[in-house]
Amino acid sequence: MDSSISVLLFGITRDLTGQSAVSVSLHKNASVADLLAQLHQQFPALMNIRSLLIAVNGEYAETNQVLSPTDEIALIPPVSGG
Amino acid sequence: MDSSISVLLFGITRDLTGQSAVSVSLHKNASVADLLAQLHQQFPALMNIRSLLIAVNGEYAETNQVLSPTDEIALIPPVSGG
Amino acid sequence: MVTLIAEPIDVTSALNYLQSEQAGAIDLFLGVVRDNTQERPVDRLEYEAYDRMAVSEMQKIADQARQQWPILRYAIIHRKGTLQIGEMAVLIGVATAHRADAFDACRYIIDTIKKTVPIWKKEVFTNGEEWVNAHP
Amino acid sequence: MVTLIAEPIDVTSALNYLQSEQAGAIDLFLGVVRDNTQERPVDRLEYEAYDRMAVSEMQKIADQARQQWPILRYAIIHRKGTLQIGEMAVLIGVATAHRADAFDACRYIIDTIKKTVPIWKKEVFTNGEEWVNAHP
Repeated sequence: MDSSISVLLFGITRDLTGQSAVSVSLHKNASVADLLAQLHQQFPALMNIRSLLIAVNGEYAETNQVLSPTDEIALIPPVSGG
Repeated sequence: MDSSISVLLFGITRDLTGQSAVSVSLHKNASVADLLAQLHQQFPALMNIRSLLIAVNGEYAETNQVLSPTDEIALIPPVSGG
Repeated sequence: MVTLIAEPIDVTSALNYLQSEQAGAIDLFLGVVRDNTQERPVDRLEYEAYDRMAVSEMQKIADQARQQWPILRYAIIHRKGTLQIGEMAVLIGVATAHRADAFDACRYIIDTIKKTVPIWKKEVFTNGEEWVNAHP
Repeated sequence: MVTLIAEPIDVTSALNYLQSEQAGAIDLFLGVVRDNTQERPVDRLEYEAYDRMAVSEMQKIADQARQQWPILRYAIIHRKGTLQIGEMAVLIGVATAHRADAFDACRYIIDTIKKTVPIWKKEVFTNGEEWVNAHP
């Protein structure tokens, strides 16, 4: 059973998609890797970005971490603060 | 023919001698090394200082530099600025 | 002290905060908006942050620094929003008893911030704009 | 800019002086009077300088630093006279395009000042006084 998960977007990914959050459809027990694959399929322009990480509830997540629909999920393009 | 040369004192050397300048009698063409020897003889308490350098006209001098009575000469104990 | 603010950075307040009777050395690093990047004239910078995570990642870096050096006080202040040339984007301040620790910790903090904190900078040129560091 | 002054150091003025449109990084080091040295309580510090030579030696160090790093602006300000705990004895500020140069040059300048500039510091304790670094 698929569930819809919301992903916060920042910086170049927000500009590329024109949205500050996108909804992604994922199967139950989907991992961070599954989410990234789905995002790349939905938004091919993301391929041009040097690296993409996922944060879950404000922490960088490993690719094998399983997502829950109640998590706060964010897509993190290469940072450039400072 | 001896000439008298004035030496500026700072920090611990000023405290040890109680003077901000001392007069030292030196033979003609005396060097920095001669001056240091004379100062040590005149003020044995200088032996307790970790190191002593001589500045001539505002520049650190080598021990073989020859002194002139018109030079501005200063005794430089270990610095501790900053 | 870790903050992410929209207003200009107040260096004097930060410095007052950093001072303590045990502090013998304070190193203050300021990151400022330059007027050019690889010779291309920059008009302004726009900083965007994932606020909650930016603050928690900066706090992690501060905590790591405190484990490595005997830090008496620290200040990490990052701007967000639009910055003009000459404005300060970031202030890192570290107060320690001895100077080597202040330099080392300050440098560690700014170097690590640039690697891990979710803040993004867009350079707005007179002829276009670009998210810094985003492309290969 | 190199100065030896009897009045308190004005950090804000120094910072204004250091800023330029090309500067991306400013490192500011402040040496502050601590309340203890090897656990012995310090009441105040007295700084004495051989003024003309102190200024020329500080200028030499600045010139050496400018040969080694691409420095846009620098400020070297040293206090003399009596300083209370918490007061700034020295400010070193270096502005560069990139941060590594600012850190390296600033550290070089303060490290070298401590070795070569004819300024002497007397620590006045509650129970005595001592010229720092004078004895073996």
